[in-house]
Amino acid sequence: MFIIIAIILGVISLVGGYIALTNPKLSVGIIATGIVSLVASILFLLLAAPDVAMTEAAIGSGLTTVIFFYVLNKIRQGNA
Amino acid sequence: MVAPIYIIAIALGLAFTMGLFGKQLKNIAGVLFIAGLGSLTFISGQWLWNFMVNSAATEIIYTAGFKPPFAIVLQMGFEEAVLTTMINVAGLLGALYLFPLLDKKGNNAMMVYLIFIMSTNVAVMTSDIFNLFVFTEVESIALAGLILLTGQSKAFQAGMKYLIVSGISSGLLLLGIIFAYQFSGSLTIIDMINANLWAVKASSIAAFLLIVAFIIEMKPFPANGWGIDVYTAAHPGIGAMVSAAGASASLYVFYKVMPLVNGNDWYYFIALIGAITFVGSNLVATRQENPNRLLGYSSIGQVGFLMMILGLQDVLGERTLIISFSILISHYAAKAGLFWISGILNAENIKDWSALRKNPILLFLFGAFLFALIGFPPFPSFFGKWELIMTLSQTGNYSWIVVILVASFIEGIYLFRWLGYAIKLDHAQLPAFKTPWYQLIPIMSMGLILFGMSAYLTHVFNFGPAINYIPLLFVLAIFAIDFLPAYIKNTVSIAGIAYYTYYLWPSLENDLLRQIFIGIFLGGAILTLVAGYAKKGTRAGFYPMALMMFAGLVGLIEAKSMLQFFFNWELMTAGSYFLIIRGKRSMPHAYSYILFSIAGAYAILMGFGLAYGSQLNGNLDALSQISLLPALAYSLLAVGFMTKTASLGLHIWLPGAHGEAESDVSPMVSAILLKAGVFGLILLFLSIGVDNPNATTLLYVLGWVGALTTLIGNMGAVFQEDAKRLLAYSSIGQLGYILFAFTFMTHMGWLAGFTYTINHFMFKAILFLVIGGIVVKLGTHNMYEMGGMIKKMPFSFIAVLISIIVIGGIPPLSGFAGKWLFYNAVIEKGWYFQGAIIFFAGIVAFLYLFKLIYSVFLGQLKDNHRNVKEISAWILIPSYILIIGIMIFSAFPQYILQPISDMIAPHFQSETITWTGSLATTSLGYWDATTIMIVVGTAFMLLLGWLIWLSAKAQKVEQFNIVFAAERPFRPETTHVSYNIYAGYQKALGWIVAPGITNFWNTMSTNLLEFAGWTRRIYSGSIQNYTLHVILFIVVFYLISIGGL
Amino acid sequence: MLKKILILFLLAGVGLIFFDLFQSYQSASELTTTAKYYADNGAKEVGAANLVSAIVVTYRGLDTLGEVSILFVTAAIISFVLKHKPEEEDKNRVIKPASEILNTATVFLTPVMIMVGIYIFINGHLTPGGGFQGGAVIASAVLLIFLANPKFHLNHSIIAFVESISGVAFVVVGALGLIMAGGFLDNRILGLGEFGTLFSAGALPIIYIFIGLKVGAELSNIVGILAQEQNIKN
Amino acid sequence: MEYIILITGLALILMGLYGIMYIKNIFRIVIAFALFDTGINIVMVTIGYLRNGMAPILDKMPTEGTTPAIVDPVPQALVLTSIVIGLGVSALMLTYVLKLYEDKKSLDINSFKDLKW
Repeated sequence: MFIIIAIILGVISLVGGYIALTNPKLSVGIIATGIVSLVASILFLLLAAPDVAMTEAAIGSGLTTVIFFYVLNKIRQGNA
Repeated sequence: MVAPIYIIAIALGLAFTMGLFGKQLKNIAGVLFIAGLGSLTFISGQWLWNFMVNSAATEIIYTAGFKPPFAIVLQMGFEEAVLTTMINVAGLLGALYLFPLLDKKGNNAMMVYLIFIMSTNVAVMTSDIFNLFVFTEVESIALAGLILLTGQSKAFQAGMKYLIVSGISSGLLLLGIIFAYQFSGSLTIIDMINANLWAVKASSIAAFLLIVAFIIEMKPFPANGWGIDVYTAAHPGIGAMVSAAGASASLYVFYKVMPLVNGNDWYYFIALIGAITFVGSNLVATRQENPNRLLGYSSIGQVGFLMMILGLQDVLGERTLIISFSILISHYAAKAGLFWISGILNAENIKDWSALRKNPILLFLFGAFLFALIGFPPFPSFFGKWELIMTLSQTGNYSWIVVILVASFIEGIYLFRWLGYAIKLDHAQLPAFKTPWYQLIPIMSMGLILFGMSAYLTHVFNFGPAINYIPLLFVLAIFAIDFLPAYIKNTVSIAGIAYYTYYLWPSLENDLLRQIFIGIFLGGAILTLVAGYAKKGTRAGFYPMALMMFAGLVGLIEAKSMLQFFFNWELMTAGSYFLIIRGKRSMPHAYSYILFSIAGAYAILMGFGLAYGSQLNGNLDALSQISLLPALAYSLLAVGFMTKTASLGLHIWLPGAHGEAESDVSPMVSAILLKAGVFGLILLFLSIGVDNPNATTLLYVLGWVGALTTLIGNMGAVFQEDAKRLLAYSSIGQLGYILFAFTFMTHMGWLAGFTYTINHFMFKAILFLVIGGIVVKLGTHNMYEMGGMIKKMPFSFIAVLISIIVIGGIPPLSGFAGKWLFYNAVIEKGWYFQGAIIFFAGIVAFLYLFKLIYSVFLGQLKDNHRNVKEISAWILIPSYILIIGIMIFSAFPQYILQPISDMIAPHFQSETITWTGSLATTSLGYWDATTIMIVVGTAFMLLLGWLIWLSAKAQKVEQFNIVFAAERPFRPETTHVSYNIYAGYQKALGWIVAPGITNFWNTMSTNLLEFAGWTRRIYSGSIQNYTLHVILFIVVFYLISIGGL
Repeated sequence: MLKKILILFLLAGVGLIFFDLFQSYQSASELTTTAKYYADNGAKEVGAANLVSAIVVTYRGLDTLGEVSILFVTAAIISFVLKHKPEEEDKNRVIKPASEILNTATVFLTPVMIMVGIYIFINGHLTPGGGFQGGAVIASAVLLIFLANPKFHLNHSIIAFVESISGVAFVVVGALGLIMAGGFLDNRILGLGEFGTLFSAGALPIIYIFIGLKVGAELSNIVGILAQEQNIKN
Repeated sequence: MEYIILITGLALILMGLYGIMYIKNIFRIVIAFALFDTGINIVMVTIGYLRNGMAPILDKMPTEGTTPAIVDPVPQALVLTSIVIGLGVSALMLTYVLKLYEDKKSLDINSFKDLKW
């Protein structure tokens, strides 16, 4: 059963990665990266690594995404 | 003892504390910052001291109180102590240098700097691979921040490239770490090494990833654009840190992790990557004009060199560490110093470094740093390279030697161009710069470190006996009094040389060869220095350099070992380079001189290497029994020495270098310095011996080279309008005779060779002294702007006339002795073709001799020269002393030639000349110098008397009485009869001296630069291209090392 | 085009390396030497139930120190690069006020989040989580404040104070280990206490609190600078 | 299961590399970099995985001679460090991107070629 979950999560993360790299909108890309990170943290749970999962969720998909957005915002403001 | 862990605790504690101080308390933060770096330096220095003096055991630091591999362990051994001390000293000095800038940027900048230094320390000390990863990451992030200190846009670009590439490499490193951990079950480096990861393909990939990440850190060519940009964009003060502290640390780290792949061909690949980097970076640097970028290329090249040495450690054995240390420490001190100087000048182009002339201290240090980089004595890199090449040669690794020497030569190409710019480049307005004390002190400290380490490593390598301390100390003493007026230094120098000659003479008692050359070198030194009294002012820098050259020459005489010989050879080269570049328009000529010299020196070095490898004996007599590639070894040595004698093909530097030099430098470099090459050739030929099967072809070829050199030199002289260049070409020709004569390897030939050598010394010294004096007096080099000097300068005229008689080989003077012996030898040897060429060249010589004496002394006096006086007595005195010498040699040659004859006789099958008093008899005839002197002298006196008697009756005409003039007076100079006097000959024979060889070398250098220009296009500036290079590097390396390609 | 082919070729090359790597991978069936040691002795030696925390804080404490310095350096760099001088600030900039809901939520949530963060790192030696996770949660709380009130001026001196003090304390506790116990960052300067209770594992929780505070302060600092920096220069 | 996760991780790394090498928008390169990092973290944790292993959090002091059935805690500890470092690097890169944009008013990677040769 874990295998199936792992396959599903793996596929999600690869699709997420693909979107992150190719979607013309940067904001979508950032969110996709955040999702990949989130999926990764679930994978970490599967791998019996709750510490890592927590960290990845809080830092990888949380703070990093926010920082990305802040910078993107500034760039947009600079454009205006 | 303060535990090394406090390096981390203090640095981090202070860095964290500094955040507490706001703007109001900024000064406290500054004090803490410097104090912190000071205490780091203290801690590591104290450990270094402990290891060196008490030879303490390696200190292991267990963090958290657990044994490895379960906790992180740091190690403070001798090597770590050395490295951390180097890093911290550079960090402290660099902080002083950058202090105002850091202070302006605020506490944050200081914290980042402090953490950069701390993390570099930890990277050196740690024994745990993941800890290593963490702290190299800290280091690179801190560095990425320090790049931004300048706040320029290009700094951000460089930082971005740096972050991306180092991010990729650290990602790969993490992959490597985790897989290596899986296979070895441990995170300590030593456990991973013991797990022999490389042995099985599965785990070897992990080892590959680890090692490749560390290689990328060292910026291998061509995957290093990102690294070079850092040097270019960062403040030079930061560049100094990266190059001195950072590179040293990453090399040591690499050394620590290298055994991870200690198997198969891995080390070979590493050496190869290092070699490619060494050559490639230096090649690309030849096109670079931005000083910081140039230094960046050079740094990367040096790191490549060291990587190559580490890769060759199986070959070098226990000497690896000391060799790499001596090269590393030179790089460390020199690069830090150079970057700091660059920061002071703040120039975008190396041409603007000519401003450095305003500050002699900095200029001196600049020169010292450059020479240290290239590996000139007495700097550590000289000893390192020597050891390296000897060891490689001993083990038969010739191709590596070639790589090292080629790359070092390329390094010389751009470093000496730069030095030339700084010393000599004409600059309309030298840019102004300030040298605050806090920036000067770090640079001077690095200079001190460099010289201190030179002394120390000389001791460690036990090279002390190879060095002639007394002359060197004397040079230093003269350097110390450089501010005094020239005449005082002149007197001191002459006294010193005279005393040293007196001191040295007894040790040469039974060695006529060396006595002759010491006479030429030191006697010549004294005579040419006497002429220096004619110069006014302080002549800053002249005396130390002249004495350095003479010290080198003396050293050649005293040399017993190859090392000693080479050391002094380089010393002489360096000294003469500085003498030559003093001339007004000498920059390009000194440049080509030094390039030919370096190339020659490297040829000699390789020859010595082969000799050492054959005999495992460092003495000069090992040259006589070369068993490794003997023909090549002898050829290399011959070519090396011939760069100094300026034989055909290697001569193009000479006319400019001698022609443009100062009036008393020309005789030094022409009459004296060229003889160093002759001395070398004599030693070489003596070692080769008669009938050496390995050298037959070589000698035959050299014979032809000698003959052709004579022809080309003399022809070149004929078509010169510049008096000094004429003499310079004449030197080429004369040295051709000498080379030709010695290649006979017969008793008669050698006798002729010695005669020519002694003659050339005397007459060329006279000619250059006198003509040099006249050139200065008249303010022009062009002979067609001279004329009629016979009345203004009668003493000069007589001196020149006598010299010309000697050159022409006209009886009764000693030139005839040379000719007579020479043609005897030619006939005896049977080299008729070459002999014919030489004979023809002899006739040609008359043409230029006539031109010289006619255009300068005879003909019409020019209007603007009506008030000139005889040249300085200080120039005439040495000339007349030499004339007396010529006279004695002419009248009583047997007192010199007979001992020479006896000396060389044992080397040849038979003595083919017999002496009875002044009568010399050969199978072809006899010659009695004294009798000839009397006969010809009497005839001359009679003729002279008759002439004087006639002249009493002659009608005197004024200059402008054109009835008796062969020329039309007072017309534009080009119609002067002696202008292009040999136009007809030039039409017929000019093709012989068409600058084919100059063109050849020009084409070579243009092609090299073109190639460099083409190569450097890979540095397109695009972040992605740089990433591509890195990935390409990794993939190719993988395919070759593991993929089975 | 050529470049694209080259990139594909390179990716194929890296793919080959990864393929080889994948082939060399075998699912582990037993712990490595090091891991086994930790499993056997970690609880006894360090006294922490959470072995990851034991490793992060004690066995490999030096790594953590390095990691903290990375965040520290990053924050320092970002602040000296981006920090605007106050006079350059664009006073006229119109900022959309945040919605009422967000404002109210912030008032309630921020203290709770900070409490949660502190809870996480205090219990780092017992349960999943620790200094980093707790610090990140605290930083998220700060972030929330920014979202609710874009004009909020982060009091840098307080953050800097917390950051400095906790950093120095981390180093000092580490040095105490050198003096009082087996080595730098040794947690046994305090008694190990009873396994599984809050006051156990020696100095480990104390260190983790400092790490948490420091990481929280540093992350808040980074977020704060990035959030606060006004319109970039045009 | 761990094989699949390993493949996922390696694939993410490759995707990240592709992005770094191919994409022209520098902001997105940083995104690609984040993917690269995530991939590496996934691979690292996978290496420490043990079939049927529990999370490395003990509920009681292990008795002498028996090893608790946990997964390898070491890679997890390393990944914790790695994640935090990754955040630092990302934040730093973004700062750089911001300054580069401020300077050139462009995110195209080809506009940052001031340094070359």
